[in-house]
Amino acid sequence: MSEAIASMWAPRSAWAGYAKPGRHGRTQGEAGVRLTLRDGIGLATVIVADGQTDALRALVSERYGWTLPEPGRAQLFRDRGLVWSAPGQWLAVAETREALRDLPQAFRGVAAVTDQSDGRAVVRVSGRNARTVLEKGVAVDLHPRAFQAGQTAATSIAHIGAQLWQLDDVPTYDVAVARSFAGSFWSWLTEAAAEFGYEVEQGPAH
Amino acid sequence: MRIRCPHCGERDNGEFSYLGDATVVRPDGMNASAEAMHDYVYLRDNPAGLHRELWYHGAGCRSWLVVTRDTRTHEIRDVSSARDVALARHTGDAA
Amino acid sequence: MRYSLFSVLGQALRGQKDWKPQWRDAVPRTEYDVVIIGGGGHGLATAYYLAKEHGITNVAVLEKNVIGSGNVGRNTTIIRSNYGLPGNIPFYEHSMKLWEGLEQDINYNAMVSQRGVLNLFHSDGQRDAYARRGNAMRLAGIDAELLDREQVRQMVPFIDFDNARFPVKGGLVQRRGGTVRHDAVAWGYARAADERGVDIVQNCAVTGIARENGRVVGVETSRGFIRAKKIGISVAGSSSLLASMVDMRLPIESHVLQAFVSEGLKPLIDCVMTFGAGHFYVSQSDKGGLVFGGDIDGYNSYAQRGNLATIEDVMEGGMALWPGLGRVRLLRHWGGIMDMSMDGSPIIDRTDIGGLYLNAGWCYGGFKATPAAGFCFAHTIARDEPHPVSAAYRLDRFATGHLIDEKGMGAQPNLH
Amino acid sequence: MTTMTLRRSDADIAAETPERSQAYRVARGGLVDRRKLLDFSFDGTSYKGFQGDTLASALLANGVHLVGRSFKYHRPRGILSAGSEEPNAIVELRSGARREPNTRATVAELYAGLEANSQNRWPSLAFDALGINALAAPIFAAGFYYKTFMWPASFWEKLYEPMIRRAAGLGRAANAPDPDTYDRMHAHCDVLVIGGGPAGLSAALTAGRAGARVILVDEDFKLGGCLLAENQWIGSQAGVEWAAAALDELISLPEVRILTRTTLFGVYDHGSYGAVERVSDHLPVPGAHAPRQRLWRITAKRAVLAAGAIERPHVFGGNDRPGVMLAGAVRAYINRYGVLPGHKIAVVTSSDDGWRTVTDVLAAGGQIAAVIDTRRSVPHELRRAAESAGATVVTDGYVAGTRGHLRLKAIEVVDSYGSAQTIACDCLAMANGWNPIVHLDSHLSRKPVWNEDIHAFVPAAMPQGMVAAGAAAGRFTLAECLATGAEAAADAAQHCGFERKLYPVPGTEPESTGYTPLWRSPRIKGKAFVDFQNDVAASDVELAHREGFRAVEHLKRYTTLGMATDQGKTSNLAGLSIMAELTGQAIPSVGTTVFRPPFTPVALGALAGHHRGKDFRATRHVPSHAWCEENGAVFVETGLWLRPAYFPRAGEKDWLESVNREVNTVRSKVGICDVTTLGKIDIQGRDALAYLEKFTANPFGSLPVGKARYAILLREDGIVLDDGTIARLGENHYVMTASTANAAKVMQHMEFCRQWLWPEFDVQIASISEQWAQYAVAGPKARDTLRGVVDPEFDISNEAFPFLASANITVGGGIPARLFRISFSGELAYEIAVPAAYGDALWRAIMQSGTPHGITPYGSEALSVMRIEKGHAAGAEINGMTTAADIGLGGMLAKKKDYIGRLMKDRPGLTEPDRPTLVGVRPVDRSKRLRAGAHIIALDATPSLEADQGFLSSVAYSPSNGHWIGIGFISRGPQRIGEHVRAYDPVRGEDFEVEICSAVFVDPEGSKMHV
Repeated sequence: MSEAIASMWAPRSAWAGYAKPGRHGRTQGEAGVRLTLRDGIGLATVIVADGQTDALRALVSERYGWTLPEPGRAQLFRDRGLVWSAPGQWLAVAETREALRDLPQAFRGVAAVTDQSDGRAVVRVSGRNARTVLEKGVAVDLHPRAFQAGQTAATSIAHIGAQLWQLDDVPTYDVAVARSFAGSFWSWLTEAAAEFGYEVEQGPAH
Repeated sequence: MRIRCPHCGERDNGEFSYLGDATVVRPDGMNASAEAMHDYVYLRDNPAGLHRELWYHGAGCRSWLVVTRDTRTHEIRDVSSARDVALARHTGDAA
Repeated sequence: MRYSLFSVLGQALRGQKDWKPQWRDAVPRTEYDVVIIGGGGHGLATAYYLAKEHGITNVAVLEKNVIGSGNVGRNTTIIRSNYGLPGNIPFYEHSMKLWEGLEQDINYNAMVSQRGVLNLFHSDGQRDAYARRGNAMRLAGIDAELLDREQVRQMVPFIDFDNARFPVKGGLVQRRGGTVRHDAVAWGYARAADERGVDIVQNCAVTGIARENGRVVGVETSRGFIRAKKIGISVAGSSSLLASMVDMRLPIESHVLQAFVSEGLKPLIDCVMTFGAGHFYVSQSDKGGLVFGGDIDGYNSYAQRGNLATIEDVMEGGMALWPGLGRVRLLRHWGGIMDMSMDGSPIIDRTDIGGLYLNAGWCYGGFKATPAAGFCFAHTIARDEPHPVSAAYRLDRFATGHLIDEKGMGAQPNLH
Repeated sequence: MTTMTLRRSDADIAAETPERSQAYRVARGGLVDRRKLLDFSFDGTSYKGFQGDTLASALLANGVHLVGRSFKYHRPRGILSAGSEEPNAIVELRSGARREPNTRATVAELYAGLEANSQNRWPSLAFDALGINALAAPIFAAGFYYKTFMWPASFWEKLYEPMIRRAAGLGRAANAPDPDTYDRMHAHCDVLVIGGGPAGLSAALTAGRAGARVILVDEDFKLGGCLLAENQWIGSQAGVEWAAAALDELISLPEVRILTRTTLFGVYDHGSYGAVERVSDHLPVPGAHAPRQRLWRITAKRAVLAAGAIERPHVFGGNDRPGVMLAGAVRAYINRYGVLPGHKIAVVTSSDDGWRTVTDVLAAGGQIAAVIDTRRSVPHELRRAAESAGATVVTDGYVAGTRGHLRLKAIEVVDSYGSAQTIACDCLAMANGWNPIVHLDSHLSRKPVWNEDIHAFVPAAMPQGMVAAGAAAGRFTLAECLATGAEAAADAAQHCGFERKLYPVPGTEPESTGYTPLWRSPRIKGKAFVDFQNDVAASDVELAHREGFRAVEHLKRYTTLGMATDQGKTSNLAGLSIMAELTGQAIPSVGTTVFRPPFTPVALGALAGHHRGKDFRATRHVPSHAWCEENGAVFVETGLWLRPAYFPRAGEKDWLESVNREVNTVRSKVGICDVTTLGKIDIQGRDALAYLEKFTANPFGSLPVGKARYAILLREDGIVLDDGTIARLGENHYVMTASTANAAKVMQHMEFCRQWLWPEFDVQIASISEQWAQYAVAGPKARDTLRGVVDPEFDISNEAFPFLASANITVGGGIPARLFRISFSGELAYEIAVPAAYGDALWRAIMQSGTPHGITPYGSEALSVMRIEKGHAAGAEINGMTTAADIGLGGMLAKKKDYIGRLMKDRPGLTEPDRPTLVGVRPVDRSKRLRAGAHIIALDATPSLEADQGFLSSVAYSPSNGHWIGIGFISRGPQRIGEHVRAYDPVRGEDFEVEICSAVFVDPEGSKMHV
């Protein structure tokens, strides 16, 4: 391989071409919403084989120190862990894709693992109006009496399949959508956030 | 309409897609007859009243569900995981 | 009294005092040659053509509510014969021809308005499919024109040509298609059938169908037992319920389809237009309301009402196609119950039970079929054999594989 | 007591002199903000009003009663009500792209610069040429059009209908795209309170204090409901003050959300509600980033319906004359807006509360001309008060007719002895009792029930957690409103798990709500309207009765009663009552109208929200999108995807030239095409193979690891569902592709089979469509090109990596990739996949690596040309109507396994030898252009349905052949190779001779793929 080619192999952000860092929407006052682009994080679908749930639970605990979340729950510590996504299925999350590289091998015979690090565009939504903005698109009740930190929902937002999980009580959410939909999702998100003013920032690079 | 997915909780019906009657059972295997297959594929009770039916939570957990719903009022009596229902059915066959 | 400009003017001078009921509210007799179950458009038309074409006048139409209270009064009034498959084409064209002479035939102005039906397409693939359909229509002698984008723009300049998610590339138009004042079809057929001696019995619910030796002999009703030599079921939306009275299961599910009307507006659109990239079709009534609809809600229902997800879907289609509609207001929406069949096409046939005939499975296309469905069902009942133009609408076609699946969706009724 | 600022003569009123600003505004009182003077215009004339006015109250303040023309007869119409039930005062608001036809002046909030115009009149409101219709009213009776306009038949479309359409309709819609945006919001609560009057406020306070999550919705811009319109006391506070205090407390409760300017328009299943908030309609234009309106989708565990009641008009001759109003509206204009709707006001009442009008008019300094009570006995003190103010009081009488043209001048009153008198007045207030608002509870198909005590329909057993309170439940006194609202909310809160606690209800003044409605005046002079907006008169109901349209649905449809934009809020019961009288039945026996959503009309834009224009549906971009855009690709919509269609180069004169160049380059050198749009599904598990064997129609048992195979999927009815490839990556690991169009459908079907049909299989299925960017690299130089990007340790020579091989590899120095040697074009070809983030890099790397080999990017057009040249079936052939045999793949189907579609595909109708089957077609005159959709008929056939032998499904200009080619379905096609037939395409004016040929136009031996 020539050197010229080698220099080209840089990943492209799922949000590239759509999201522009900086302040947008309403200009007065502090921005009500902060949108942090989360590129380069590791994601993988983990689907347990029939009858292997206990084995998987043990394995994730021993090997990674994670808890296998119950339906509707996300068990994350410092942006690492598992998010429930379907019966017998979880989304493994880590701050880098490399952190999940050994998952298929580790879970062999217990769970099928497929890398999704590139399959999703993930944005962190925080700020004073974070919940209100999401409520414009999410039909799930996000009120603190119904939905708290550590909970997740697979749902649709503006006709786009999305999985969101709440990280803290501020509240802060991560929202993941299929990569090819990133532009349209961004169009919805920014229209919804415009009335509050929003700040776009690149997440930490890994 | 709101459907209480046993895995995800109550969701708007826009998240689900509908297939139809859950009481018909596919005649499986090489011994199935064309006539039985015809009935399975085409004939429906279509009751005005309680109806067991298959829904797919496509925008959520991608689970197939068996919903028992009154077709006159849309009242939902029960929602179960289709796989659980199917496994119970298979166990029943074996017993 | 015959209806005409002169009778109307005459009555204007006499304070409209001499008009008589448009049909008798008949008390059921004990026996009829033919009993038609269902006083909708199809049932009333069947009775009319039994009398007119076959001289069979000892006929009762039994309606559980009042006539015209089902789908004939809940649809979006569109007529067309722009089908693509040989099983459908001659039938719907026969219907169109009957529409064209209907008002003079039954002396009732149903406002048959051949203002054109325009189906838009948004891709080369859709264009080709419409061309195939248009050519099939032309083969059958039916008018069809394939329009390019500029020709579409001339017809409907107000739709989104500049910023559309799915740009309009052209359309297939059938200029003989259009709309009809739906209620008037039921009333007009009722009046014309009544004039020929048919008994129209309202508030008479059929609760059972009596058989002897494999043949029907009569119906149990809320107004007593009525003997009948032949019985025709024409109860779209409830066909399975009637069939269950004789232990038949049909290749049909009942689904709800919503329809919508806007507030009255000065003339905006002069044709029927369908969006090819979303669920939306629209026309404007003579009173000025935009009459529109979209997809069925998609689940079995007998409830005659739908839900918000579908309503939003329809409005999104409307706004995408016609962004000037944003400030037009939705006045009313309602639901009707469709017989959604397994291949999207209807059934006009005998059954395995002697003397029992079935007219069902119209999906959301029953209104435009009203005259021909009545005509062919009457033929089937009177002659015990299908009329040539409805010969494909057999009940056993699902077993034989002679499906008539215009959309290619297969045995899933909510996709047709 | 206040006095009017100006006294005016009738002549002045008729002249409507605009410069005398707000002549009917009472000096003090009302809830308008008199410090905020607003300019507005109606029909081009400028007026002034106050903040807090509606357009109607501001017009009345300026003495303007004439605001519209009726639908059919074009009769002059005024302002009937002070709320959303208004049938008459509908106007065009704003102009240009923001023009809003049919806007009710009674709910349109006044703002600075408001511009309104009357509608349905020409040339002017005062002189409307179609007013002549009124003269022809004897002809234009209900349903007259069903009886005429039939001869000659062709005149309907040409003459009659255009005439009718121009005359009909109401306002004019904007003729430009709506410039405003619409927002959507999802909200959830324990207790939804619909209506912010005394019952609703009481309910919201009770539920809110209990700690429940409460949403209070009111269509008005000010909470209080009837408290704003009536002079009533609650405890020691004026009703208005009590409402303000309640609002303050509600605001202080953290879980109470208050939505004013919000109409709850529809009730749907399982506690779903639709409401629309008019965020910016009270402003000249929406603020920056603010929507015009917001759709609220509310999910509530319980709902308290406290929507109030609507007053009923009387039916008498000329009851539509401008100046004839509902009594409650007259009080609302006085008490809330500080406007006296007339100089000399008469009252016709069938109820005690009508007499409140007398008190309020006098208190505002107005004059009472007369009070006509249709009942025999009237409380003495009421009568005395009116008489002492100089009013004529008639009991057991009625109004028979009215005088005036554009404005009421006098009423004709008949007393209990039957003698008539004319009483001059410029405003008549009608009080005929109240109808609870039963609309919302009937949205779920519940029919209301008749309550004889209040002569009105009330909600029946309420659906799904709804309960009515206050006037909406037929409990009309203020005390009942407060009590029932609180009780309903306490119950609702308790249901939601909160403590049921009732607070003491403050005292109210005693009220008498007794009434005996007069359904229509015994003698009628002139047209007596039942439905004002649709011009349905009592005589039309009689005609409907005469012609047999006696059931409520028939009555409604034949006369159009209740079908106008107000949905008959003020007319339905009057129509029913007249029909009941004519048929000798009780009112409920005639029937009840089922009210349909929405409660009041809703802008379509609000229901569509964000999803219009380019955002109608999501747009999916392929990983190479950025490069394609940079390099001038022309894109095409393919489902939700936007795919590059072709890549024009400078100097190319049309798309065909570009596509030809792309095809030629692929066939002679190498090309790259983004095929990421294919569905990609990962299948793992112990039973993966067993599962696939049942799922696919062709056999897979023998597929070794490291190989791929074409896969064919049937539906259970035996028709082809889709096709794709399945590659075996490991012992229990497969990856399958599905077509772009069917990707989601196939995934759903796979889950259906796994979860429902064969739950015993241990198989794990995951969509990886989005994870992998996938490119086809095709052409004789494909391998050479790939060699430049595949890491050197991987041998991709023909020997090591032959046709249909598959492997996990790496590219770019360790980036994981998948390589499949499969070919859609018929050339030496690969599909190479990398994680999508590297898709852009891989594309650029391949372009660079391929440059020495002459690489071209190619789009979906060239892709399609090459697959047609190879006779591969795609979407136009796998169209949901064709069997595997129809598309020439019948021989591939497995014989020895059970699979989806196995039995049904063999039905006689699907196996008839005459079925149209896939073949190729080429024009005999090679210069002719084939078109897909053309039908096939015999050379000598007369075009007819019987002559139809098939059709062309896909065509392309084949640069490899130098002419147009096509594939399609022709009856017995494969047996007719070489036969000449016609491609019959009348919709495009073509009809020429073609030859049936093999569907494979290029490299029929398939040798090029294997090199």
